[in-house]
Amino acid sequence: MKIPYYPGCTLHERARDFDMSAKESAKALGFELDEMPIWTCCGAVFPLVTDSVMDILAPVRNLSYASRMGDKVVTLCSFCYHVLKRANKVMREDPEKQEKANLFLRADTERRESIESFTGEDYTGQVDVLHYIEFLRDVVGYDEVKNRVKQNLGDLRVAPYYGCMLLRPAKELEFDDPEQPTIFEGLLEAMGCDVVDFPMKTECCGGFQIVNDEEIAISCSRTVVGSAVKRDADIIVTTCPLCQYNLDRKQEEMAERVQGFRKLPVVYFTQLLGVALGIDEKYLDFTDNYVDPRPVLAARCAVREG
Amino acid sequence: MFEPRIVCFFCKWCTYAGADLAGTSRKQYPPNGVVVRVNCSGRIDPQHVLWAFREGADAVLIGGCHPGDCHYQDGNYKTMRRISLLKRMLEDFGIEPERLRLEWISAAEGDKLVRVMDEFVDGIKKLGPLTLDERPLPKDRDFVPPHASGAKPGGSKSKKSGAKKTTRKKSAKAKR
Amino acid sequence: MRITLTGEAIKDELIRRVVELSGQNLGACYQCGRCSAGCPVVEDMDIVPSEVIRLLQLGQLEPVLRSQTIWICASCLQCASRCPKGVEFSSICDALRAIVLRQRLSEPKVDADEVTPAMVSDAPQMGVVGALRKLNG
Amino acid sequence: MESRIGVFVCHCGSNIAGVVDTKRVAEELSGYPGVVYSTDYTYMCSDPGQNLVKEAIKEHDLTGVIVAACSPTLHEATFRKAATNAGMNPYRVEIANIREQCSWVHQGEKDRATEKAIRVIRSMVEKAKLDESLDPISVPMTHRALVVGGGVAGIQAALDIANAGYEVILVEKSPSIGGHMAQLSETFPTLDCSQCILTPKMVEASQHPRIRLLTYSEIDEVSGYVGNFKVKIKKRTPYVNRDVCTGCGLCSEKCPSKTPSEFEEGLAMRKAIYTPFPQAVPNKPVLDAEHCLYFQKGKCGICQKICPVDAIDYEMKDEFVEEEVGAIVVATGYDLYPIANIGEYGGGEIPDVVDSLQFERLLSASGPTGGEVRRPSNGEVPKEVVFLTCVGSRDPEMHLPYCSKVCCMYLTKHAMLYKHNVHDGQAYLFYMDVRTAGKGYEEFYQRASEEDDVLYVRGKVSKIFEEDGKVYVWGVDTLTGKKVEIAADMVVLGLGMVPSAGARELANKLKIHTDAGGFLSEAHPKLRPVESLAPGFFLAGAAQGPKDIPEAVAQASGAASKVAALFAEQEYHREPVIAVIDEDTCAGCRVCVSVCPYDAAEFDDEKQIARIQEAICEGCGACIAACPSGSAQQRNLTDNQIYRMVTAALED
Repeated sequence: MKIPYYPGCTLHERARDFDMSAKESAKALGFELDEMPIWTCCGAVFPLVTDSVMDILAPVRNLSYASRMGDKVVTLCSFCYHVLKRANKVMREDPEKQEKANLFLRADTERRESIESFTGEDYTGQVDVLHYIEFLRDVVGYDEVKNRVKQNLGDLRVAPYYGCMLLRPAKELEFDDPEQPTIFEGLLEAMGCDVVDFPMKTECCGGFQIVNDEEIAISCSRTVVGSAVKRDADIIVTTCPLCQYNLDRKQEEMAERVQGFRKLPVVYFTQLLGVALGIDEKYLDFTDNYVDPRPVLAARCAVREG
Repeated sequence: MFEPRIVCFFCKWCTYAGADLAGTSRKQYPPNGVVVRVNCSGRIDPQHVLWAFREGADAVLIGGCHPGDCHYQDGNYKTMRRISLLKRMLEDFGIEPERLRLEWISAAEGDKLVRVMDEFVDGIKKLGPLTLDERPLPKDRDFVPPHASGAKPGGSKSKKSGAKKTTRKKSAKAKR
Repeated sequence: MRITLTGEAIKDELIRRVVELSGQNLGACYQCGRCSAGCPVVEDMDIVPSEVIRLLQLGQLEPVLRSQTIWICASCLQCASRCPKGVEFSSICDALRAIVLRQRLSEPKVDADEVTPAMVSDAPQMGVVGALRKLNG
Repeated sequence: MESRIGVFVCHCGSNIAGVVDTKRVAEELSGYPGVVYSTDYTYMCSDPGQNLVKEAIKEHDLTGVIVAACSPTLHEATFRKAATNAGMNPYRVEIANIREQCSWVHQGEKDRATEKAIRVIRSMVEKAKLDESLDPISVPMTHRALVVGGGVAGIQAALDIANAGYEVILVEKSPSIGGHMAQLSETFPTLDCSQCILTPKMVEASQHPRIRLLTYSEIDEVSGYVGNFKVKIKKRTPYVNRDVCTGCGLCSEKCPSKTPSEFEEGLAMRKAIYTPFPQAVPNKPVLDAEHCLYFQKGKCGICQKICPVDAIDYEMKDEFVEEEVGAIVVATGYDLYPIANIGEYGGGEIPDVVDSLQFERLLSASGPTGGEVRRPSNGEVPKEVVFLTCVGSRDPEMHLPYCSKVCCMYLTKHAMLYKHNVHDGQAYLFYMDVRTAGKGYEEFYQRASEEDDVLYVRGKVSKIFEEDGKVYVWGVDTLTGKKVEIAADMVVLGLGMVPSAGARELANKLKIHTDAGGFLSEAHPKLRPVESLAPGFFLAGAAQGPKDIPEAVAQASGAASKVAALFAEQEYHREPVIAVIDEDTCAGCRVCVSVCPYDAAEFDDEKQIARIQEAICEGCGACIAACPSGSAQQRNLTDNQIYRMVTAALED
């Protein structure tokens, strides 16, 4: 089974480990992430002002490309998911913006009709945007994931971190309950982990403020990591490259600011999924993690180091 | 500008009370409709609707209780079935079925009544006036149902002539 | 401390513009403060979210446009998610930033010139793009 | 008979006249065929206004009257009575609604509103021309009332009706009457003990010679109409022969199976065979088969073996009883809004976050902690307790749009009682507005902050979570504009009120309306607050909307007095506006028999035609719309009248 896949810029740059581990895990689960032949940045943030047609053009173009490949597109990055899904909803429900955006698509088509990816059709929300984890739950099935698990993770205490962009606004994204989500827990349970519930799992990591005012993001992220530490987690899993960066990379600064700060590895859920599915570690690539998860993985689930 | 004339058949338990609530709450909607209050939407005979169109209505709105909420158990289900059949008949007559609308509006839904009225009036304005005269209706035959014959309003006795009626209606359209 | 309330200020055109751009009904806010209570970055704000809305209700746009708050919001949407009246402070914040940036009322918080290759290769691309779009316009 | 119609256009002060040109309306109508008199007046419903109608009836020998005024639900009865006094048959009076459905809704369009008013009145004139003189139908009435729900409202209604001299059947779903009030510790603003004031009423109800108590019972079916309802009541089997049971309690004592107690809101356990609380009425146990070892595993049987009077009967089955009643009082009460819906406050999964009824049990001297406030998690005395108002209430976006009315007061009481209990404790109360509209309520609130040091914090809490053995509360103080964090020992949620489970289904069975929140709708929000729009149904207590004890009791007494007034007549007079069948034209096709929801249309085998039974027909008109020959007609709303009304409404 091939499923159209939109990676987004970060997964081709900073978060290649996320991209690779997701692709390998997919293979081990019997499907293939079929990367769109052409795609652009989704714009990273969804515009909250009402007059924003220009700002949704990027996601709409990508959705239009995706519609050439099928009726679904899977993505991994929380920001991409958020932006694509909300832009899709605008295209389905706001006739005025739909018309305006399609003016641009039509112009694209005229200019670049030779490029296969342009459908030449108006985009009106034909594609369903799915998160990889939704795909696992609804198409592959958690039972199937469970059947394919090769590595016992039973002793690993895993804290699932949702962050903001997957959950909110719940009415638009319809991803999960914004206050007590369970989709992540379901997957981790299927993988055989000891799931740790922690109160900050839906709080913000500081997001893009890391670029503007680092201290804000560090403070936010410290709250999240600290909460998982208090619940005795061994590891945090996330689905967002920006969360991963803020929570993991900034632990150096957190440790500088707080005495006795206990570091905690933060990995992508696909990396841990890869471990559970017995995928060779070179495809999971833990080398880019600031807090190395390998010792705790080795200790808890006998993963080879290095 | 064309202002459609609308006859509203409202059941007294739900929609009529909802219309009263819209009033008590001072919600505003256009004054195009005149309400005929009936006990139950199930009282409404398709002939009442046809009569309204014949008598110059541009549209007919029927309001009843939500399914399951009928004061008389299931009158509104009967209405629902009758009206869907009637809509198909209207089409055969050359009357746009959109001119007949059935809505469930409860006594608590003053807001909904206003919304429906606004939408309906807008929609009918777009459709334009119903000009039955130009349609192939039997002009030599009196359309008056059995119970209305010999009992025309205003105290005037039966008008047997369709042609006379047409004249009246034409002048009516011209005035609008 | 004193402010003079006038109908004119309350009906201020630019405040109407905030309403229009954000799509939010300022009158819907009954000042429960839940947006402020749940905001993850509220500690760094000079005016908390509910107060921003209050000032706009009172026709006091100036202090809002000058505040740090609008640049500190991380658009995490927690405020909007929990508001009992469905008022999205995050959208009001976007609208306020849009007004400042479009009208060049102050310098952008994140300067594109300051974005270095090192930054781009270290931080995730989405963070840099996101910050530029939200805080530079 | 030639029609001589009088038209009376009401100004209703400026309510109508401010929009509709009433003068012009009266003038236009005076020229309308059949109208012999037309006038306008400031307030038609006033005495001089009514006299105007009466005099005109006599002077102009009117055959029909149209009062163009407010909705017929308000003053139709007034003018019909006035006409009767002037010697006119009341069913010749019609109301043209030009206020609710004209002047109030078309305020910006005076000319068109005036036009519409004329059409509306013309249409009613046409109706009146064909109106016949009718007499109300008298039907026998059962002078017995059914009260559904045995909380304080139901008890009060039952007592008042019984004391007025009529029989009452009081049906309660749970094993004991008493409702939520029996669970409360002390009551605001007087702080008298809830059970102490309720128990005497419970006993009185159970011992009243005219009250029959059916606990552990539910309404299964209701048919009939006011004065003549037939009610089928399901008596759930208690597996205990209550006639022989002495209430000694030995069975409960020895029962080995435990389950969380509903009465203690899950803070304590009860046995599978149990009386919910010591003062329960009736004070006899019921056996809950779902948690009984005998029923679940087929073994045990201890209660049966141990019962000294052999009252336990495992073979006992649910029973159905049919009763005839003339009026029904619905007092089904409230439940708390489900805590599970509020994920940001832990969704019910944090042990030290309790709801308001749980806290009542913790404060109650007869509760699981003997009246000592303790943390459910570890039994320690909480030193920092946070009380939250508006949990679920006033939240149109996610939960309940309305104010639950009593939470400000009961949380103030909670905080106060907590302070009386734990002197060195700190109570915080988060509020948006403190609503104290009741006698002695504001004083009570002031006392809480002045004398009992309750700290009121203005703001709504965003998140509650557990960490380090504490319950963290993230709130805000909007008065200083600061986020506040409290590491509390316990949090009490002032959850909103919703109609009790099953109330909506019951309302559907009874065919009485509910509002958007599922509360029972009153016939008029101001003038008929204790009646349902459906005749014969009366409302009492929180089933109609959030209310506190005094209000519930007052409404119950109001409902009871309405029942007593109904029962004061020997017969019930029904509206004669029902269906009739023209024997001469009826072809005997029986369509009317098949569509009648009440079996009022019956077939006369001898004459081979259909007939309507006057005492049963409700006047819905289903048979009339279905009758293929037009033989079925509605009195004073014949097809003929409808056609003429339509034409008059459309004509130029």
